Amino acid sequence: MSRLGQMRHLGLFVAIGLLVIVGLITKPDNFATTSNVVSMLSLAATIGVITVGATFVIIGGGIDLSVGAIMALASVWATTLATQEFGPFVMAVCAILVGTGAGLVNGLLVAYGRLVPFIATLAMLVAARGLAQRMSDRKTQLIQTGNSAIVELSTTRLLGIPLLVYVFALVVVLGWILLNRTTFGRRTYAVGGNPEAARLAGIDVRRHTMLLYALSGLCCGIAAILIMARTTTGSSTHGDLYELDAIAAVIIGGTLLTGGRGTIIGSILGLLIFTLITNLFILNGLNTSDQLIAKGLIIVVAVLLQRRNLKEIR
Amino acid sequence: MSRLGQMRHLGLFVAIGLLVIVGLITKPDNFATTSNVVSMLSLAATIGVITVGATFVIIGGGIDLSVGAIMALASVWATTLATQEFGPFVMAVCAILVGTGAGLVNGLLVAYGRLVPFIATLAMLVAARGLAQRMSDRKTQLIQTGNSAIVELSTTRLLGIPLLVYVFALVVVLGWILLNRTTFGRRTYAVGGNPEAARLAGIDVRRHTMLLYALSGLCCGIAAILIMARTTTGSSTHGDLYELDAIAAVIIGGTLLTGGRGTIIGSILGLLIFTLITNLFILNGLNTSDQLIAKGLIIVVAVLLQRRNLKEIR
Amino acid sequence: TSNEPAAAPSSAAAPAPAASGNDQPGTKVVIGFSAPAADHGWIAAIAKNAEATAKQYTDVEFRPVDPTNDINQQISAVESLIAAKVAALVILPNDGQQLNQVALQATDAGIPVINLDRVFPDKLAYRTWIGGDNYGMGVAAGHYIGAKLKEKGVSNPVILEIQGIATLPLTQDRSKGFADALKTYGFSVTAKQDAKFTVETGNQVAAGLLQAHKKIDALWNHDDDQGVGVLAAIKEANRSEFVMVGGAGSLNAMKEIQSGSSVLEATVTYSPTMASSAIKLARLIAQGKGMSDLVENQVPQSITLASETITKENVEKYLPLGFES
Amino acid sequence: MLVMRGIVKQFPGVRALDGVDLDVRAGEVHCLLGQNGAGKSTLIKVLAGVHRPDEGTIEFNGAPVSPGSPNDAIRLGFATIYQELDLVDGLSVAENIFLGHEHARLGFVRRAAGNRGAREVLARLGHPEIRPSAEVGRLSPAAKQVVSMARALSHDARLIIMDEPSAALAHDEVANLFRIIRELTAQGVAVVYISHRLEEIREIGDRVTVLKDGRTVAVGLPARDTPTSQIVSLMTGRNVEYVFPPRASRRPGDEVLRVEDLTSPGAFAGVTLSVRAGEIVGLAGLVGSGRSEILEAVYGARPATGQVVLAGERLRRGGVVRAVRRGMGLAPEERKAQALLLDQSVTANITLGSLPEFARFGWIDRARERAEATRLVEALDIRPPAPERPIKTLSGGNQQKAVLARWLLGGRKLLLLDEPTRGVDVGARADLYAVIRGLAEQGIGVLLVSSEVPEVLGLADRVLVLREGSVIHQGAAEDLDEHRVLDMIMEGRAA
Ligand SMILES: Nc1ncnc2c1ncn2[C@@H]1O[C@H](COP(=O)(O)OP(=O)(O)OP(=O)(O)O)[C@@H](O)[C@H]1O
Ligand SMILES: Nc1ncnc2c1ncn2[C@@H]1O[C@H](COP(=O)(O)OP(=O)(O)OP(=O)(O)O)[C@@H](O)[C@H]1O
Ligand SMILES: [Mg+2]
Ligand SMILES: [Mg+2]
Repeated sequence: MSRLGQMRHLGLFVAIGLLVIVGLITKPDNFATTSNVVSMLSLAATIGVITVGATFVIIGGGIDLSVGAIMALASVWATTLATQEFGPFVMAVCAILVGTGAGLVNGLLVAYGRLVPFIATLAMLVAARGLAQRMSDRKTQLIQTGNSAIVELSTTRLLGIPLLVYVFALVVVLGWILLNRTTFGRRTYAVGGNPEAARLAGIDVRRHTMLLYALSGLCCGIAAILIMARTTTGSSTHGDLYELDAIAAVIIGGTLLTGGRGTIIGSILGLLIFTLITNLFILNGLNTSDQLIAKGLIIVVAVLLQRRNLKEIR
Repeated sequence: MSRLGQMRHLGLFVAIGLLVIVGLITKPDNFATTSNVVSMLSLAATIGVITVGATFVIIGGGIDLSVGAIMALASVWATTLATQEFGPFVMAVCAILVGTGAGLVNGLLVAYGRLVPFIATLAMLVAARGLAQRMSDRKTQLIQTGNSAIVELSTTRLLGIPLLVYVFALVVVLGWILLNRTTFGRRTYAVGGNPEAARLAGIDVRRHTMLLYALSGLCCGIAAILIMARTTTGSSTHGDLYELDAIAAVIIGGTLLTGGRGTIIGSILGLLIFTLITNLFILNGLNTSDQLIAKGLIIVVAVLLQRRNLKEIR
Repeated sequence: TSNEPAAAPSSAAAPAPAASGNDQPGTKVVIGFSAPAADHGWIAAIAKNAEATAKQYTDVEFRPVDPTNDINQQISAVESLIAAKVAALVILPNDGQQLNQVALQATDAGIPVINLDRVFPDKLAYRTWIGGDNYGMGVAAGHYIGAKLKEKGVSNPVILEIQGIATLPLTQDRSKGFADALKTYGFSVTAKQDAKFTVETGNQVAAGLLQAHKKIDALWNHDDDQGVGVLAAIKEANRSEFVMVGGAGSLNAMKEIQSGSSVLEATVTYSPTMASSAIKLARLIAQGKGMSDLVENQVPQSITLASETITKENVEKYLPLGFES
Repeated sequence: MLVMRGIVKQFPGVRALDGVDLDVRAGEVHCLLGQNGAGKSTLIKVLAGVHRPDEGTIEFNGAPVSPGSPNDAIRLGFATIYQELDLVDGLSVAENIFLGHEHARLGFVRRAAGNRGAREVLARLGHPEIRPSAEVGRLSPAAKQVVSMARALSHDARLIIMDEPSAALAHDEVANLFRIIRELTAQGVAVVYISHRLEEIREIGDRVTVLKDGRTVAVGLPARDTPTSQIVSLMTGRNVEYVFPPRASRRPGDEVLRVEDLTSPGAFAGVTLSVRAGEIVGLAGLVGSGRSEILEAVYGARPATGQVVLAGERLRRGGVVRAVRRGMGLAPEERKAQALLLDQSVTANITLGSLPEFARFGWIDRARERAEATRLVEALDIRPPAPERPIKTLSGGNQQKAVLARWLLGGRKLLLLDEPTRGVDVGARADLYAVIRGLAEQGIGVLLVSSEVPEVLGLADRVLVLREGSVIHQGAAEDLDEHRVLDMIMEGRAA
């Protein structure tokens, strides 16, 4: 599989390569600079962490529409005055707990309440945004100076790279290990590929499904910390439409929405394509309308490139 | 199947019944008035027409994220000054052609380009919005007085009911007939339920898939006319996030995202639940945050009610 | 922001009622209110100000409806208020043109419509318009930046613009005013990008622009809400070589200006207090009264607020009017 | 009538067909024999327009044809019953039968005509009890097979291709099928018949073509007179017959499974049975007699009342997870729907039931996993012997072996085998029997369901006969013969 795996991502690498070439040609001075690359990675970090969780859920045969909303809720909860009093560490823990908790609720609804994932997580999306608005009174909550340790994730650099990029990398690596080297990962493929077979093979499909959503929630919690670091705020507007971006990245990366197949690497490459596109547009000063048109075309081309590669494997 | 069909919708009727009771109790004077009911139906009409198309696509095993964007593009194209010169009839035809054309592109990408529907229609969403913005120069385009025949769809009433509600009803009836009484409908279930089996049975699965997206685009075109009538404008902002609402209505209505099963009636009932919820919120003047929280809970309850009913059937 | 421990008293945003005869209780009136979804500090402040002002009057029954960003739903919401036969309607439409027809419907039904901010194209559709001056905002920002750069003697300056939602007419007005004012100094906008009025989008767009332009002379950000994100991106990139001007006048932006250590040197106002005024106007119109400070017996047909420029020098005066973003 | 010459079909990494010839005459039943993976299904899929051949020619009634899609093949008059069920679960029986060629006017379906047509075909197949309006997804596998046949009959075909149609059928159903085939051939229709059951070939077949490793090794052998040993050695290259391994040398040990009064309304009632360590217990009965359901209930995969005691410990209603943890394993009857992860490798499929064995704190020891899987692939002769291949590229019989292999791991106490040799070729069958017997020798208890009575009698130590959901006989296998069992099954007479 690993050989096939590399083959499978060839198309994505080609797409990324093409975008990089476009960048080098159009903006030779700005594109390949360290600061631009770092800026892209920092931008990708938040949604990247979420994408890792989304990959698990989708391979497991589900879908999570609530990722952006959960991230918003976690960011708001972690930045209320009450939470901020306890300092940055508690704030981070709070974000993670809120994220995981909301994910767990998704998991319970899907696995034990047997709601269709689309609906259960749509309900969570709506409700979590509402709760976030209520909690924040629709205001943007600034992180106070005493708690700037959180903001330092974004401002402090190690070898020229902001800490939050390391967090992102760590989540990717851990996610990869979990998916490829553990029984949990193996079961995720089984549960998504053929739940009935998984059940008859003695896997507790419901429990596993629940855990997948909790894992996705956990990732949203971590992402909340990153977005807090980047924007110095918690807000109910954070993460708007992240669900679409995350799912799109996962699917462009070759994971099937029907479950049972997919890779973390693919998802991250898919995400980088999006990040590159946005970066190129801003560097070249395209206006939004043209950006949108071009983005649509590039998505199609990227996937066509990749599909050609997948064909023989299917 | 028709017997099961009725059973299957019991939960939806119960949910609607409960919401109606809540309406009658909280706002006895305003809720059950003709004008309120008509207002609800007018509200539901636009997205209702789209939901009919979405039901076909989803039963056929696909998904269409571009519905709102296609509607916006069709509305913009039909209200450019150039188009408006030709009068209301040509404007309506234009909206329908643009919608169908965009749907056809989706269909070609999915069926013959073999792109995952999620990605193909996401690309269309992005590109169509971009094109609509470009075309309209991001401005709202008013329907000129000479072409007010279109607006009259919304303002003229027959038996106290605006014409656009009749259009909605007609689309639902035609959709129902197409799905339940024709070979096209029959094959839609087959293509969604087991594409391999459909192919082996001699059905041209690709062509059929393409037609499904074209049909969805056609519905978007019709919806564009309705939204033009209601708002007296064409705009690139029309139909924002309609895709989520339409898909949610279809799924609450009992259609599986995996395809092969589902009903038009269910989708329309699902949509009415959303419309009722919104209406109740308006009448009772809830604030947005509470609305969102309540909406999330109601969705879960509605689906749980329905699931209980589905259980035995699955 | 809400996190300032010593937050300004909530009444700050809704100025105390003028001590005039008009505030004496009159006939009881129901005022309907419809606005876009309050997912944004400025709009939230609008909703809050409207409600707070209405509560000050014992003769006003305030009836807000489902705020939504979907035109179709806002139309239904307004229809429901017409059906409920309210005495006056205060409408901040998602889009003036798209809601024009339903406003006309209300007017036809004999309900005076007070058009707040985003304007209906058809004057028959409303009784009174009150709103900010989007073009003027751009002009104010343009003048501040133009003068500043002239003073520094910069030629060919790099001037950037971060817009709000690009499809809103108000955005286009602001940009036009900005460009026009800059032109008087012989300057023009180097690049502009639109954000979505949220902290996050402001942050993303700013991060990108900072990469695209290694040296910047001035930056106008249309909206102080998204400005929080813009400022975060600027701090992260460690840049300070330019002047930044904000828009709307949030409390947060004012504090930033007050500190004097920020790139944010000024902001041009677009005050959500207009919602308070709109409610007051609605009450007066519904009760058939005029504005007591004016000579006329009736409320005027249109009121445009001036866009003021807040700098370190005058910020003290504006602080009580700043809204929490 | 049909002449295929030098057909070559290459899949990535596998040359499934390597120059195959086939001649079929009008009005004959032409049998296609070959080991699992020999290329039979691939050949008929070429004929049915599912796969395009890389090389080779097809002539039909003297004219060259090249069916490029299933639709083309149908238009040529070829109807196919595929090995893997090809029905749409959400549609009704009638809708499935006429899918693609509905009774319709101007695109409007004439439902009544469709139902009438379906009723006729089903009656012809001897299954008037299947309602045309029933939803196919809720039918038993056997009934689905009947619908699949009805679909083929509904076309006015001149050539009917049947890929293991009898695999899901029991004795009497097969007789029914043969009656239909005779009717068809009498009308001049040609039938290509694939089966791994040699006795069926003898009964119905006219001529035989044997495939081995994608090549034709024998053409046009007389089906009735060719000695079995010759056919088998052509297929497998060795001399095996239906050989059941000798029964247990040692006495069965302690009871591993005791089932008391197990009842699942609508499926079976009051089932009491026991299995001892080292013992193979067979369940015989008609299709639809509830055997699969009993296995599922014992396994905890289906709600039922009554008691299940495994190795002295009463299983509470905890479902499959607990049953597996306590040492049970089930090889279900529908491998594709119930057992396989089609996209995953053979290895992943084999180790799915015993992952904890290969893991430490959840971390999988991949080297050990691969070693074990490779060992089993070799032991069961799974072909191609490449544990890393996606399992969906294996032929049906080889997939079935992988399903069995899953439960050879992890120290099971009790195995529940539902139709373990469905679709497995003669040679491999003997291997599987030996494996199953070997398991029993190691002290594992086996509960076996099979629709082939000889298999139950030959492999099991003890046999339970079921009829309409209740046990009507139990006793040692040696005391029974096929006739007596069939009598009991058909007429409900206890011996
Ligand atoms: N889609 C595919 N991709 C790759 N290899 C395939 C594919 N389909 C079949 N094969 C391979 O082709 C060979 C022939 O398979 P086929 O299904 O024709 O065998 P068969 O004779 O029908 O066997 P069985 O008796 O088990 O059904 C096998 O080696 C199989 O692994
Ligand atoms: N999904 C279902 N819903 C309702 N009844 C069912 C369902 N599946 C099976 N049955 C019924 O349960 C009984 C036993 O079914 P089944 O055909 O599986 O028996 P079996 O003895 O295991 O046969 P097989 O040889 O196919 O394994 C039959 O009466 C059948 O109609
Ligand atoms: Mg085969
Ligand atoms: Mg069975």
